[in-house]
Amino acid sequence: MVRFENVSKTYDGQQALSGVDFEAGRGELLFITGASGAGKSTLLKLIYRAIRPDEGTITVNGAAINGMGARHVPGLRRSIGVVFQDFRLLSGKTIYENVALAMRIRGAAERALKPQVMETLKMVGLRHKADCFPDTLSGGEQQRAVIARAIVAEPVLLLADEPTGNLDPDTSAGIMRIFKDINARGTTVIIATHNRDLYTGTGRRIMRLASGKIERLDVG
Amino acid sequence: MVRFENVSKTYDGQQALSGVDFEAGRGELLFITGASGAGKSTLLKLIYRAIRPDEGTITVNGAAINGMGARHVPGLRRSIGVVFQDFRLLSGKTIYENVALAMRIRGAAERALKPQVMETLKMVGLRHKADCFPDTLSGGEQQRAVIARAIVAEPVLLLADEPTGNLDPDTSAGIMRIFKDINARGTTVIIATHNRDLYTGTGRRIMRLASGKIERLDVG
Amino acid sequence: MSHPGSAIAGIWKEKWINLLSVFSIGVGLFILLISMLIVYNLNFFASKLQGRFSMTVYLDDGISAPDLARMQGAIRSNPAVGSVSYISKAEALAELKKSMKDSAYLFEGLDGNPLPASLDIRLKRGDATDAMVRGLAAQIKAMRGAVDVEYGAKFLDTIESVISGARSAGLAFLAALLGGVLFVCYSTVKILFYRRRDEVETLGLLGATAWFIRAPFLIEGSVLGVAGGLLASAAGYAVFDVFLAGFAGALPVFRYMQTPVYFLGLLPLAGLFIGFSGALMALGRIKF
Amino acid sequence: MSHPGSAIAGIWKEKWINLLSVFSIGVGLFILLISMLIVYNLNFFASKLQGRFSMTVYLDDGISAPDLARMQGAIRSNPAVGSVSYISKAEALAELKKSMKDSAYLFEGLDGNPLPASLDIRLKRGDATDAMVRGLAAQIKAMRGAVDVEYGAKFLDTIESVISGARSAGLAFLAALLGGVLFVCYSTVKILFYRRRDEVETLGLLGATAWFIRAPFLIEGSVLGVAGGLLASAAGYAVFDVFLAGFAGALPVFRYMQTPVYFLGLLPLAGLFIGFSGALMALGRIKF
Ligand SMILES: Nc1ncnc2c1ncn2[C@@H]1O[C@H](COP(=O)(O)OP(=O)(O)OP(=O)(O)O)[C@@H](O)[C@H]1O
Ligand SMILES: Nc1ncnc2c1ncn2[C@@H]1O[C@H](COP(=O)(O)OP(=O)(O)OP(=O)(O)O)[C@@H](O)[C@H]1O
Ligand SMILES: [Mg+2]
Ligand SMILES: [Mg+2]
Repeated sequence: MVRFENVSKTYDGQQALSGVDFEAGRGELLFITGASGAGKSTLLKLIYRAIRPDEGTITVNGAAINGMGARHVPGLRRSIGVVFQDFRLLSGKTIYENVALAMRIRGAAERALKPQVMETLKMVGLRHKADCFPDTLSGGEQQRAVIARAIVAEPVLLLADEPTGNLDPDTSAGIMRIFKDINARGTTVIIATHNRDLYTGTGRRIMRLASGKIERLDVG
Repeated sequence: MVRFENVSKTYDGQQALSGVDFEAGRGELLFITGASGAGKSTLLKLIYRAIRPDEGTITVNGAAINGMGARHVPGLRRSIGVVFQDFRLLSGKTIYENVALAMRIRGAAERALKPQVMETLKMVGLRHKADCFPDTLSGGEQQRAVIARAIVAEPVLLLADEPTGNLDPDTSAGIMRIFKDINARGTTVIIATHNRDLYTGTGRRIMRLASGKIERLDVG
Repeated sequence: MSHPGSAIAGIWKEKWINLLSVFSIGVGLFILLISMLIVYNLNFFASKLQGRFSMTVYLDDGISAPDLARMQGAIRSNPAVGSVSYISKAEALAELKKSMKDSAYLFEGLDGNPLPASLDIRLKRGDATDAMVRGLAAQIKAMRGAVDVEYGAKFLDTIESVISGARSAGLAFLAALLGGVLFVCYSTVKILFYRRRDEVETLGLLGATAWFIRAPFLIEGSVLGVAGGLLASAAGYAVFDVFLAGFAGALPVFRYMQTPVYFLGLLPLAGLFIGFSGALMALGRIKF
Repeated sequence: MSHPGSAIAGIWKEKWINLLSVFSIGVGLFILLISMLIVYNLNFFASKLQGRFSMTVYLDDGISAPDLARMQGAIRSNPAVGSVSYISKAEALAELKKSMKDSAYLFEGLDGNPLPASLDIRLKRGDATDAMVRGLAAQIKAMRGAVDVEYGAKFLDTIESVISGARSAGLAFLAALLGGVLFVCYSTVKILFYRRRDEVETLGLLGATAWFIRAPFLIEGSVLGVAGGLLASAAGYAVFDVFLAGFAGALPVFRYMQTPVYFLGLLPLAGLFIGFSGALMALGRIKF
């Protein structure tokens, strides 16, 4: 589903990734871990083409996205659901509207959309917050809203960047169960996290980054 | 240092805290934990008077802050260092400037300020990022910048809201060591967190919130 | 397409700052309206003064009919000339007597008619330059039968030139003002949308196409622009109807003032244009 | 106090949007400058016309010296009157002959002097209303020795009233424009600072006092305002120096145009005022 071949990325002078090679197969659930500043977010951003690599080839869902024309980028991104580390909720819209947006962008009809949005909000425990604005939510509630927005449209690829950083252990476990369900239904899932509870005992691959390089591949 | 007597807070219709009574003694290191949306951030915000209680009395450092005039609020806040859950770094200033700001606000002379800011940045491992702007930092780096800003001016009270949500276990442990050092030098520290690693085995008090009430007091 | 209700909700959520930009656009358009009104009236007065300025040719008592006809033909063919009329000696004396009104009896002792016949030339105000008028005067003076040529008092010339200059200056000013107001309105929308570039970026990262991203901003910009235009119209109506009607008696110039009400209808349209294109420009190219 | 360098750094970090607001303020002030220039010149022309409008009293040949003195006294004491001068019969005839220039020989056969002596009254343009002039005329006509009173041709009256009206309208327009430009500039600063209310809130939560929070915004606002003023000055200078000098020959009105250069010096000051007070108002009361 996702393949990196010798990918490097430097932000004006700051090396963030160097010579990264890996592949996440279709339907895989892959964890990425590593110290703060190791390059986890950079790796995920390269996949949804928020940034472009200096070197190397990135293939997503069979398409090389390096040379992809701007015209095709929205389509690529619509096939991916992203839990942003910095949330990126639109402050002018309610939680319902924020989540519905992901479906509107994918062209969902207004009628079809409501039950699916409410169902997803229920899954993350935010049904009662549907009509609230993001700035009236607690940190963990905002994070769950971002998760709802990422999964509502059933993307073929789900990227989650530190999805439980603001969640208590019980809620985190609940979110992890959701991710596993989604994965079981065929979605490839890549989770960048420092939360050991998420991956220990899962039997899934864990890719450990250190200073922009793949240090180790474990199994949780 | 901090005393809550029967404190309640409702955000238009949404009960966030109800009848909270507790005291954190001078020099104590207190943990607050509880599920997402339990009211941890609300409790901390009441202490630095970002919000006001609907009921009850809050005493900080000997002063009742309910009826405190607006004239005295900046002084109260200058005696407190806060690690905000949502960071609140100023995007137009470098990391150095963001941290230095906390000292400038406290009237520190320009000359005295630089060594102390650099020393604090070094403590949190961000010395090399001093001249970067917040939006070029990784999530964990931003979080450490917020921690540096909160501790640089050696406040008498330190409030940390989910300070390790974006940090890997090793870095978290490092930050926790810093908090303990500061606490050992006399600063009262209150940490709201869901990260069990922070408090297990510390022998400190842990206040567990559930739906805006104190559910249990444990010792870690 | 993002549903239009959410654009309205967005406007409402930030109503104060949006209201401020509506007012800003409204003030700009209102200034434009008032300026247009002033220039329009300047033009109106200028056209009223058209042909008021004249040249008089005093004729020799003994001028022959062919000489007179030739002279009249030469004058008529000059492009600066509007019309020519012949004033006989008798008409001139009658005119003088009339202009002295009650004192006309003073002329009763007069032996014969000392006044000459003349040709009264009305000049085309817009086209007649100083040089042309002087050239025409010299040409006529050289013809047989012309005793003297007298043209516009210096004072009238000055007034005329001031009004004509003010008219050009007014039009230039209006053009500059139009540019200025458009720029300020654009800049208001741009600054208003600038703080929402995060939103634009997020929508892009979520897979929205450029037009999906633009749509709510274009709707918002258009709504703000039309609202600004309506505001300016309302203010303009108040000025036209209440102020001008009420004060027309007090200040004589307002009695002559023309108030073309269709200007008011144009303002919301101008607002729509400004809001829509301002929003489009403010967003610029959306990068992926 | 937050150090001023950081305000400058803040301006630089967001240079494009700040440049836009500088331009916006500059355009506003430039429009104001041009309008002031127009109204200033209107006033200048109007004052040049001062006293141009006159009233003539034709006197009886047999008027007695005391009657004449009484009449002159009465006229002088009228507030609408600027000056009065006596024109004798001989002077009147000389004037008439002079106005007929080369045709003066026509009057040679004249037996005696048919023209009356007169009093030439210059009216104070600004103060003389239609009603006052008519009242004065009636009053003089009733006095012994006055044969007739003649005053301003309707046409001149109209021009005069147009200019005087345009002058009042110009001043009113200028006042409205000043208000409008101030509002638009304030609104630009307000919208510019609006997206930084998070910053204001954060500074407050960190324990900054109200003035500590305001300081960098006030500096920033002042810098933007002064920059806008300088921009308007530069544009104004270009218009004064290049445009007016270059085109003065082409359009006659520009020859009479007054260009008070000190206006230019005032613009950066006006910008400073706008930027500083705009920033102060834009921030409003800082809540704790
Ligand atoms: N836009 C940018 N400009 C410059 N440097 C950047 C930028 N984004 C990230 N970096 C740097 O690149 C490195 C890797 O950043 P990245 O965000 O990928 O780390 P991360 O592994 O996600 O860390 P964390 O766990 O703290 O979120 C960091 O040192 C960071 O400072
Ligand atoms: N400004 C607000 N307006 C309305 N409701 C609010 C506001 N802030 C918080 N709340 C609500 O109050 C409750 C408590 O919020 P609080 O931020 O204190 O939770 P928390 O314990 O910090 O949670 P988390 O661990 O997710 O950060 C939540 O249900 C939240 O939605
Ligand atoms: Mg990251
Ligand atoms: Mg919280």
